[in-house]
Amino acid sequence: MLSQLPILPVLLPLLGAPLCALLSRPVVAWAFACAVAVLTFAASTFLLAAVWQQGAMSYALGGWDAPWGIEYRIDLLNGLILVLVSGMASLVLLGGRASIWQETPERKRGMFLVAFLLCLAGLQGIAATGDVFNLFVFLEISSLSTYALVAAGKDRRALVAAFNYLIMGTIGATFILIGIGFIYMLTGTLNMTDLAERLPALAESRTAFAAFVFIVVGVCLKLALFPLHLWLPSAYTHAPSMVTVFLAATATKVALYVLIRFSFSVFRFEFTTLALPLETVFIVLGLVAVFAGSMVAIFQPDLKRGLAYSSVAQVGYMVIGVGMGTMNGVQAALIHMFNHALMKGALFMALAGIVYQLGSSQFSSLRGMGQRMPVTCACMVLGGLSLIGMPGTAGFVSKWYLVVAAADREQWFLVVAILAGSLLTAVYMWRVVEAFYLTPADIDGAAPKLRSEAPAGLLAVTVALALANVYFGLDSRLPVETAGGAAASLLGVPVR
Amino acid sequence: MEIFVDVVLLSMLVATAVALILVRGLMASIMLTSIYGLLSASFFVTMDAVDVAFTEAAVGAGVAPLLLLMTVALVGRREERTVSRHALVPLLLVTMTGALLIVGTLDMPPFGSADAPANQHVSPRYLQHTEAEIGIPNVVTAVLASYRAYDTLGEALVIFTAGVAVILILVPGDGRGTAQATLPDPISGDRQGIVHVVSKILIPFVLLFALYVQFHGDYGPGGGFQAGVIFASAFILYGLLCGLPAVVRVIPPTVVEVLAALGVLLYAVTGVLSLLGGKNFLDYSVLASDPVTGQHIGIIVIELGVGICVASVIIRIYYAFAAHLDRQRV
Amino acid sequence: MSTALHLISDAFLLAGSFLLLTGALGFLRFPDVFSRIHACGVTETLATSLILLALIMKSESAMPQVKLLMILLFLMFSSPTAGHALAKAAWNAGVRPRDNRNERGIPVPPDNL
Amino acid sequence: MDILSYFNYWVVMALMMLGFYIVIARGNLVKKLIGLNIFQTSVFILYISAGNVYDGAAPILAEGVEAYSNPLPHVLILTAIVVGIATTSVGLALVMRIYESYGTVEESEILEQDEAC
Repeated sequence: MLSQLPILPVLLPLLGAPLCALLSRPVVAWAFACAVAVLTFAASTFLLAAVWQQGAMSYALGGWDAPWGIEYRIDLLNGLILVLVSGMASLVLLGGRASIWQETPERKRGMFLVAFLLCLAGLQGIAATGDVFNLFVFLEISSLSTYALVAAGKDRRALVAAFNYLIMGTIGATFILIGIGFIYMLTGTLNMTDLAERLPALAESRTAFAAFVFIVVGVCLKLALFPLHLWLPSAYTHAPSMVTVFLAATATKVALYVLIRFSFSVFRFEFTTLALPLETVFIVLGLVAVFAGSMVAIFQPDLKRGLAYSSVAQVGYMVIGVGMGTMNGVQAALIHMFNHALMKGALFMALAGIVYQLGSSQFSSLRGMGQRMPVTCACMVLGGLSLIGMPGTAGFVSKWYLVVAAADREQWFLVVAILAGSLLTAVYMWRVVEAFYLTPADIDGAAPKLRSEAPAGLLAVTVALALANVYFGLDSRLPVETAGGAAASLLGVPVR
Repeated sequence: MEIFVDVVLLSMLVATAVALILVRGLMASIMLTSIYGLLSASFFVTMDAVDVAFTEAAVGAGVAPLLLLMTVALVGRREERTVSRHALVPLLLVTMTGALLIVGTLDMPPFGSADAPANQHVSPRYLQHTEAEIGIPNVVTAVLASYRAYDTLGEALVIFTAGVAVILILVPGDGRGTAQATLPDPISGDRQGIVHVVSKILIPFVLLFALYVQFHGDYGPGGGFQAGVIFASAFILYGLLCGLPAVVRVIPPTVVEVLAALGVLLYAVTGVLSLLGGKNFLDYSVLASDPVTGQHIGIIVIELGVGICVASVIIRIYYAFAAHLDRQRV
Repeated sequence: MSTALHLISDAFLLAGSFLLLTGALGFLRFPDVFSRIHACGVTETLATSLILLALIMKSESAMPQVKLLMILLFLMFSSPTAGHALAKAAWNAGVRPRDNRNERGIPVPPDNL
Repeated sequence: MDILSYFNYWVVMALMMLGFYIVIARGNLVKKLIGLNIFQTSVFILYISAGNVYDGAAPILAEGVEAYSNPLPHVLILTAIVVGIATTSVGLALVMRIYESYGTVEESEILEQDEAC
């Protein structure tokens, strides 16, 4: 059974989606989707545990050995991603029913859940595969379902956001396809391990260089790295609350994984640094993203859009870590990836509760929410503290590793910049605190209802995510050690 | 001679693409897209990619223009002459990308060379071993349905996702379903017209041809996807002639949705059978005592799954588009 | 293959190509939709039939011949029908034939379609 | 290396860029999708060109044929064509809904309406 484990985290949602489409009653479909997601999470966790014990696992689909067939290759890096994505999917589905039910008309709920499972299958497939073309196929599965999920938002602007995302996303995917075509023409193979063996001999080839640039640009479009982030804020703002939670916590993370996989596993890093000053490009773009994203976030009148811009900024931190190119840097990027999923999960989940009650996420309507929804608001603040990087929260751990990695390379301006970025984050989280607790509730005179918390399921998941931010701030072994092991194997450092 | 045909086709492709940039108005653009699809299909034939040519002809010159036409029937053929504030930005982006592409070609293996790495490393094994391992002459089908069967499962899932997405986007949530049989049919001409009669004669043959393509895919160009598209086109033709309600009476949308899911499941469950048989996912050798027979059975079954899925999804997408069109016109 | 058959098929090919050329020329030069449909539709059906016939004569085994014959049969149905549908669609959309002075040569009948 | 061996590739690059230009320069949403279609189809042509072998036959095994064209790019592009039509249909569905709620499919007019409210 253990030998079949690598396929399960993808196969379960892949089978679950069409089965879910056969269920006519939305409640049944929801229960089924939850079961699928939880099983997927369980399988992913077992898989990660197995990888810890016995090292990277390979699985030949169809029984054909790589490079002739498609291979699944699970190591610590994608094991962690699988756990993260399926875990977030389970939480969103388990807790999000009330929110989904409120925002989608009854006849569409079943299809909404099917699209959600397809998105999960696509993201898991991207993470698990060891074949570059298979990666493209699953990328498209996740993208197409994401477009539909974003378009399910109530506002008509959701449609335009989804359309722009579709155009940008497809350009990105086509760029990746061009890159894959180029490396296939050079090497004759599509298997990542095989490519990694064959590409170093082509370090001087201009075609390989062009291929790498196309793949990086394509992935960065999906990652929403500044200045390719234009689709993200609108898509996150207008998508249904649960879709925003899921996308913010997973989609950009999977894109970051693809970036790391291509830069460090497929194209060895020595080769890529030879080809262009990639470090500088990544670090500069990351810094710009941090500052531009945070500055724009501060001035948004809408909290959801503000948090979306904050995601652009946080992606910047991760890319800075990748750009450092050292073991510490990549480890920091991976830790931040994990922790950011927790932070943004908690923040958007809490916001979903508020939107459920208020129907709006404008700052002007959030006044005095601290009294109305004390638990939700407390979770929001906790998530915000984690985002800033307060000691005792998960955010502190990732900022700490980033600063240490920068200090290791004696790039003191980076240390300063990372700290300054945290200050900006503090500014926009302060606006939230101000609105929640320090402004009198409701100037317009309509009597505020006392104590109207979000529905129990939503609230439970919000609290769980907020507490996870504290837990992983105090006991950070899981992300730190997994990320450390993954970074070590990516950079070929023998330590484990 | 081959080079001559090659150059002529490529020049026509360039001319079509340039015309697409110059032309204003969506109707003309759609016709040019269709021509582009047909030309590229012809180009694929000269490049020996017959399966791809078949698909591109069905999709690029058939389904895509059909969906575009239905959209334009709603939104109108007008195309504004946009005076962009940043007219230079797109030009700059395109120039940069193009320059990078040209740089990329410089170290490429020469065109048509049998020694190019792409034609050396992995693919010769497919050509040499297909006969012994899979036992069918069409190597493209063998790679598609067995060596890289998982990609094709992904492909079926992509088209299924498209169906789900279109339903989620287009079907209204307030109970105005697809099949309102009371709607006046949009293109009702005289029932005895030439188009009507000829099409009614042709539809059975179209269906027959789809079945031929479906089951002959192991030996010649064709397979589940192409067959699915052709099968769906027969229904779409019927719908265009007699109106949406008529075709919905033949096969209601809910049935189509169930069939689409079943098509994907047929494929995936074949893979699960391999798992139950103790082999890896999609290893068809467990399906029969003899591995080669097992492969053959597996390929037939999964091609059928793809065919059912593709046909149903395309019919469902057509329903969604046509129903939306009807609703907006009423 | 006998020389006579060879010659005939070559002649068919040439004639077919010539007709296609005239059809394209007519499509470009004729004044209105209907005459253009006429130019394309008529020549195309005949020209493709000729070319297909020539190819049937040239091919040596039975299977391609049968397939070509079926294509020919299909074209016999589809090509004139397409021309008819196109003309009808144009008429329904309100387009009326013009004469070569670019005036409406045919009086517009009452819309009884 | 003679120019002719790259002619094919360069033309394909030009086609890609023509499609790409339509996507990013045109304001009409339907036209954008048409451009996307052209862009993707041109990438398909690149792949298929890469798999071509001079004097090769279509990769359907037959007696007496020595050289075949490379079947793998054909398989990849079959999948990619399906992905392309899937994207187009989802995009067009979005366009229909956008027209329903905005009354236009011109990007500039949609932006105007959004800014107004």
